[in-house]
Amino acid sequence: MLQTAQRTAKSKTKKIAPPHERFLDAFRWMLLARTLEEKLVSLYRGGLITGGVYIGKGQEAVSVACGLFLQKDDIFAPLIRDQAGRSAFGEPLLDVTQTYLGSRQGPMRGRDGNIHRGRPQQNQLAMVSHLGAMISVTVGALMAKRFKGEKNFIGLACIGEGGMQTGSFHEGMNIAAVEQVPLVVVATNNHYAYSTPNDREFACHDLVDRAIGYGFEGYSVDGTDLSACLDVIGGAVKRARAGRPPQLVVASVLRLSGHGEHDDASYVTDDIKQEPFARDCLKVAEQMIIDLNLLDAETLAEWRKDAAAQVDEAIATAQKEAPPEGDKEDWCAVATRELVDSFE
Amino acid sequence: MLQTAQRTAKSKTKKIAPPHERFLDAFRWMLLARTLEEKLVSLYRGGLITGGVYIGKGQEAVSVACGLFLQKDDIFAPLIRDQAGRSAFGEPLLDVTQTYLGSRQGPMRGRDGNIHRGRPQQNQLAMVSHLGAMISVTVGALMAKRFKGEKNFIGLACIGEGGMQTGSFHEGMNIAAVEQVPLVVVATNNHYAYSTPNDREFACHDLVDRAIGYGFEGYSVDGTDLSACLDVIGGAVKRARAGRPPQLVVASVLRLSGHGEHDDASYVTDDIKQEPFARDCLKVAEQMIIDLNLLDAETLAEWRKDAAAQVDEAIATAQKEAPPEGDKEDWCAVATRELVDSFE
Amino acid sequence: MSITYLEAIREAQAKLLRDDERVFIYGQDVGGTFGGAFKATKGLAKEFPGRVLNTPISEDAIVGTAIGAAMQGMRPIVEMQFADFSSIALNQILNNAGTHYWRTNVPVPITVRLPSGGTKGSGPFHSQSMESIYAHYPGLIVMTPATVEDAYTMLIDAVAIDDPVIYCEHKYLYYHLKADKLPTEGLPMGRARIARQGRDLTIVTYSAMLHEAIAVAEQLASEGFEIEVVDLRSVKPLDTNTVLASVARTGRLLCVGESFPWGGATAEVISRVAAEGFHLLDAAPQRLNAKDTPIPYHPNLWSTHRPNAKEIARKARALLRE
Amino acid sequence: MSITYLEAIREAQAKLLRDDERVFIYGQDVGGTFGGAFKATKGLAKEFPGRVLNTPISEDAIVGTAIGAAMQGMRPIVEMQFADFSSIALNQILNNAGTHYWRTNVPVPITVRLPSGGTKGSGPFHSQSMESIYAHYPGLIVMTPATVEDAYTMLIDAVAIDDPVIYCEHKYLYYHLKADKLPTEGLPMGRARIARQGRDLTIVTYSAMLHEAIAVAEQLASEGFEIEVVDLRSVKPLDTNTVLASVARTGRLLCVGESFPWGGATAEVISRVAAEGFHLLDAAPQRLNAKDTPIPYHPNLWSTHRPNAKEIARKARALLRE
Ligand SMILES: Cc1ncc(C[n+]2csc(CCOP(=O)(O)OP(=O)(O)O)c2C)c(N)n1
Ligand SMILES: Cc1ncc(C[n+]2csc(CCOP(=O)(O)OP(=O)(O)O)c2C)c(N)n1
Ligand SMILES: [Mg+2]
Ligand SMILES: [Mg+2]
Repeated sequence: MLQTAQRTAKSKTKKIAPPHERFLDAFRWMLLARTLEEKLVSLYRGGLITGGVYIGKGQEAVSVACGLFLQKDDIFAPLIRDQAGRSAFGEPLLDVTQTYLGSRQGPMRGRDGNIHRGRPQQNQLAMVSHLGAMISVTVGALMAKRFKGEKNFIGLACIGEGGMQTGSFHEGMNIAAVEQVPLVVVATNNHYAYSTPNDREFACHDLVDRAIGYGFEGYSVDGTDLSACLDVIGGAVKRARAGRPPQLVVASVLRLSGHGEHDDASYVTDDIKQEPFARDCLKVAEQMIIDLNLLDAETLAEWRKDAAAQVDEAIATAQKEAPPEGDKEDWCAVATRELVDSFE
Repeated sequence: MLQTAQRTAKSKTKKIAPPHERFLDAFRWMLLARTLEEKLVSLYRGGLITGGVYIGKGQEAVSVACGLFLQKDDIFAPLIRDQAGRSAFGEPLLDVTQTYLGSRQGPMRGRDGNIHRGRPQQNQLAMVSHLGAMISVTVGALMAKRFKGEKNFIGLACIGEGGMQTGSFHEGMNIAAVEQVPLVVVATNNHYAYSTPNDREFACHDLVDRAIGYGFEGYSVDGTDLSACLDVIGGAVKRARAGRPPQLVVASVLRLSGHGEHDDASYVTDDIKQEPFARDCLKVAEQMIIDLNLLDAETLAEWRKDAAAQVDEAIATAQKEAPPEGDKEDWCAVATRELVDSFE
Repeated sequence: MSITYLEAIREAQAKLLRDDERVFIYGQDVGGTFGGAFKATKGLAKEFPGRVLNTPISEDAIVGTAIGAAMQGMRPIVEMQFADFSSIALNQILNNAGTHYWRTNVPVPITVRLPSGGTKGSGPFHSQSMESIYAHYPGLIVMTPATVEDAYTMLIDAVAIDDPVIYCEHKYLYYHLKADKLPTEGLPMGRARIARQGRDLTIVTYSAMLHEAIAVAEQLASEGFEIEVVDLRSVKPLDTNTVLASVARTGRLLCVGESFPWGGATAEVISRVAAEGFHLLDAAPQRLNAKDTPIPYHPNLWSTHRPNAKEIARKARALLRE
Repeated sequence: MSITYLEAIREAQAKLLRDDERVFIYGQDVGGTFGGAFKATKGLAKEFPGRVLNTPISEDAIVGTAIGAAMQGMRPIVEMQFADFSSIALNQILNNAGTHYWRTNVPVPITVRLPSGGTKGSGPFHSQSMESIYAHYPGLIVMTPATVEDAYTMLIDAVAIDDPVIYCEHKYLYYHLKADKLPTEGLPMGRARIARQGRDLTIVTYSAMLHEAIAVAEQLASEGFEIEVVDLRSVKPLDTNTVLASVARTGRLLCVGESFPWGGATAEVISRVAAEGFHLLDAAPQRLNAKDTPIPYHPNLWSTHRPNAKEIARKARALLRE
């Protein structure tokens, strides 16, 4: 049986852990994600996106750290607030805009939308909506790599504190530990599951205390502190890669948007908005950059402009692409063509 | 949020915690359960029971403690190894024999069999096979009592270490804590789920460490030590009744039978049979009674005879009763007769 | 004054909470100031303190809890956030709620509300119609109201009866459908309704497809055909007699449903009519369902995936020509 | 030498493990010295170390893990201990495995073995036939082998194809059914088989009910009737052409299945024949399923609950008289 460790990483760093390049790199992905999502929101408001828009505002520091340490052959299972991590892992912006705008050329070809996208061939899993379900899928992908004799890979799966209450999450965590796969699970407690506050979600003192019960190593982190996120999540990735037991990181933030853009989040209390975890991680990181003089104002403005330009281009491209059409669609849900059950 | 406590109750007591009457009372139920189950096994071997026979050999001390402290208005959700607890809670022996022998007069009327019996009207829930599913059902029953303004009730649900790995168990535990119902969950780690040993079931160091992650108070107990079981489970019941958070007790034993009587358990290793938790709790308790001179040999013999007589009578009665018959059966799965969907 | 399908569901729940202290509502986001992903419980938590409760994301435990409470005399209403998520609760629904009365003689009066069916842009996991899965298993009543009035009275019926009820409410109808006022009484439970009279063809349908069928019937009326439309109201029990009586009048049957094509409600209707009303049929009975793929996100695909008025009309015309 | 249905399943898995290193077996108690609740994997863990793995009691995660492994190029075979417990894995099967190819173009070649169907004394939770639930949803292949030969070749087929396969093996056939030897080749996938030729009535069935149907056919042969029996082999895809061709010969259809009566495979067959072969029918097509209650424990009840030879014969005679 395994030894388990459980420590709380120190957060609220006043300094940035080196290397500074890593911090800046991460910041730039966060900026890109924020810029993209703000643009998606305005498209949605303008009626140009059908269905929902779900953004990761306030969670970019956690998310970018999830994507940043992964290598091409690692498995990434992002969820709905992981634009920063997806981008850092290598998802092209065009995948996002094509999917949101329903282009036939996107990875989902109009068959699925918004955050339900992925490129499993490139190790970026396409989430199903049912929360918790992707943990065991990630475990299976890692087992396959082990079966095939690959080395040095890990998997990272994201979850919200709400999703941690699903049975599927529990079974996935436990089976990961039984199989001793190199898995990092990053749980973001953004204090709400849709409209439901923590006190109707769980009743333990600290969600990181679940780690020991699975035989995971558990760590907490202030999700508004980019440097801490890079440290703690980066450390978990490193330990998983080094063959330690599966790792759980629990990050604390506040969701700085509605659940989706249809939701005005009027149920979020004023009190909670005053909590330290309610800070905007992007602003905090930017302030740190300014305070430590890591970038000059022009470069920052340049990065912003560049992000906007990339986003605009991805949107413009996707908008030019043709939508799918019902009568031209290949209505076949199985890969084995001769086994299609044709009837009405 | 809740405070959680986690202690390991001292086991291997050389003395019996008072009152002795309680110990003897419990022992007598254990004896009855063992006698009954041995008889069921021989009926099964003789081809007189259809389907399976599942016994609680080696788990009677834990089980009896589950039933013994409950009052009539408490909710009891036993599982497959809980004959002792069921009897102590008030299940008539005839319910058991009628169900195993398929009498039309039993509580299940031949519709369900063996350990899938219960009397929900009398607060003894009838388990479904799907492990973990009865935890949340117990929570709901307790919520109903609270809604109705009842006082002083608790619920006790049993689970095996195998069932603890189900998603249903997780959701049930968590919702119990969120609802703060007076629930005691007694988990018996008998070191196997069917043929699967612990190391393919979970990878945490100690299952009681799951308590803190749910906001339960957690305790461990040596399940071969009746006195310890009465103490620890009795204590948990008392705390739940006093309004403390939900309670988890994890007992350690070895299953001293096959999974069911069709199973020769040849996969159980010789090594594990040498472990302290492999002791037969009934023998240990009897030795304690002899050592402490709590009963004389005649009384013990008398008790045995009485148990055998009760069992024989319950079997004889059930055997005389008519079985159900297909063409006389009321094939109607809904209570609202006018809504039966009749067709073929 | 006018009231929507969604408001009718809210009003029914308000009435139930008001009239029956055994009722409580349990589900994700139903409580607080929020009142549910679709606002079907808006305001109820405030009006009925402690009886409209938010839950963790734990569909299995939500239904399990409701089952336990129902055994102890309560009348819980469970809201699934989307029907699609009831897949997580399926075991509790089928194997626990569905078997309990048969096994123990103790009924389990829970009502599980499933916001069902497709809407634009909802995709594979927020669009499903699961009535056929629940109806396949014994022990459950499966309601599929298609009108504002039925949404109201059938929900009240659902809570009144002793059996577990799967109440499939269609999301597409939530805002689209309006009535002038709420009825005081509905049709008897388990009874289908002739939604429109005709003599040339019977279209049997339920839920949102009723309105497509009626639109087609009106369109075809201008072509000289009188189409009778039967609204099943509940797919289990399924009112075979009303269907057979209609087919006896028209001699032709088209059955339309929004769920997947293999098995399910339309197959069940056709099988019953074929077995018991074969001699009534003047032409081969036909059905129309969604396509046999997941439900697509893109509106262009979705509108082709689900049966639509154009397709129904095409099928109907072909049948009328036979 | 003779080989049982169960041994055929074991042999197919041994062959798969031997021939294809992408194959592994995952499920409760399949490994160790034990080899599964029914011994379908007996000895395989020893013969193929590290490739036949016991799992926790976590059906959702078992299937989720298999899905992830399949996406990465493996060919996992999952054993459910009983079909009934697949209710816990249903979400992963329907919503994850079933939608993945359509959504992403990446296939999920998992095979889920479901020990299915009733046996004496097994009761409501160890007797279910769930093929109709899986077949209702898109994206899955649902196999229901009824013979030793099919049990063998279809399991090999199941692992070979790129789609998720629900392989329903019938527990009643495990020991009862024997063949002389294993075939080297089977019928093409998705093709039904004329199990017995006849000209007076077609009985369409699958899995264990095939043998009841054949017994009835033989019995009725002595009364002068020639009954054709069609073994569907897979209920999805469902080989409508073979069924229609048989009905064209006989003019009469009886469809027999062991699962619950509402919806499901028998309704699907009848609906297809009614829609596409209406003019071929000389009498109303009929079906026979289990009763609409949970599956009872007591043998006296169970033998009435499931369709049996006596009932099939009664239905068949009535149809022949029409
Ligand atoms: C099993 C399941 N039930 C319900 C939902 C509907 N749903 C979508 S997101 C959400 C809230 C998720 O909360 P959390 O996991 O904390 O993630 P967050 O949205 O806060 O990032 C809910 C209830 C779902 N996706 N899956
Ligand atoms: C969800 C589910 N999956 C599989 C089974 C089949 N099954 C019945 S008992 C059992 C082993 C149970 O082990 P444990 O919970 O440790 O209880 P024990 O038998 O050891 O008392 C299994 C796998 C089941 N009952 N429920
Ligand atoms: Mg959250
Ligand atoms: Mg065990």
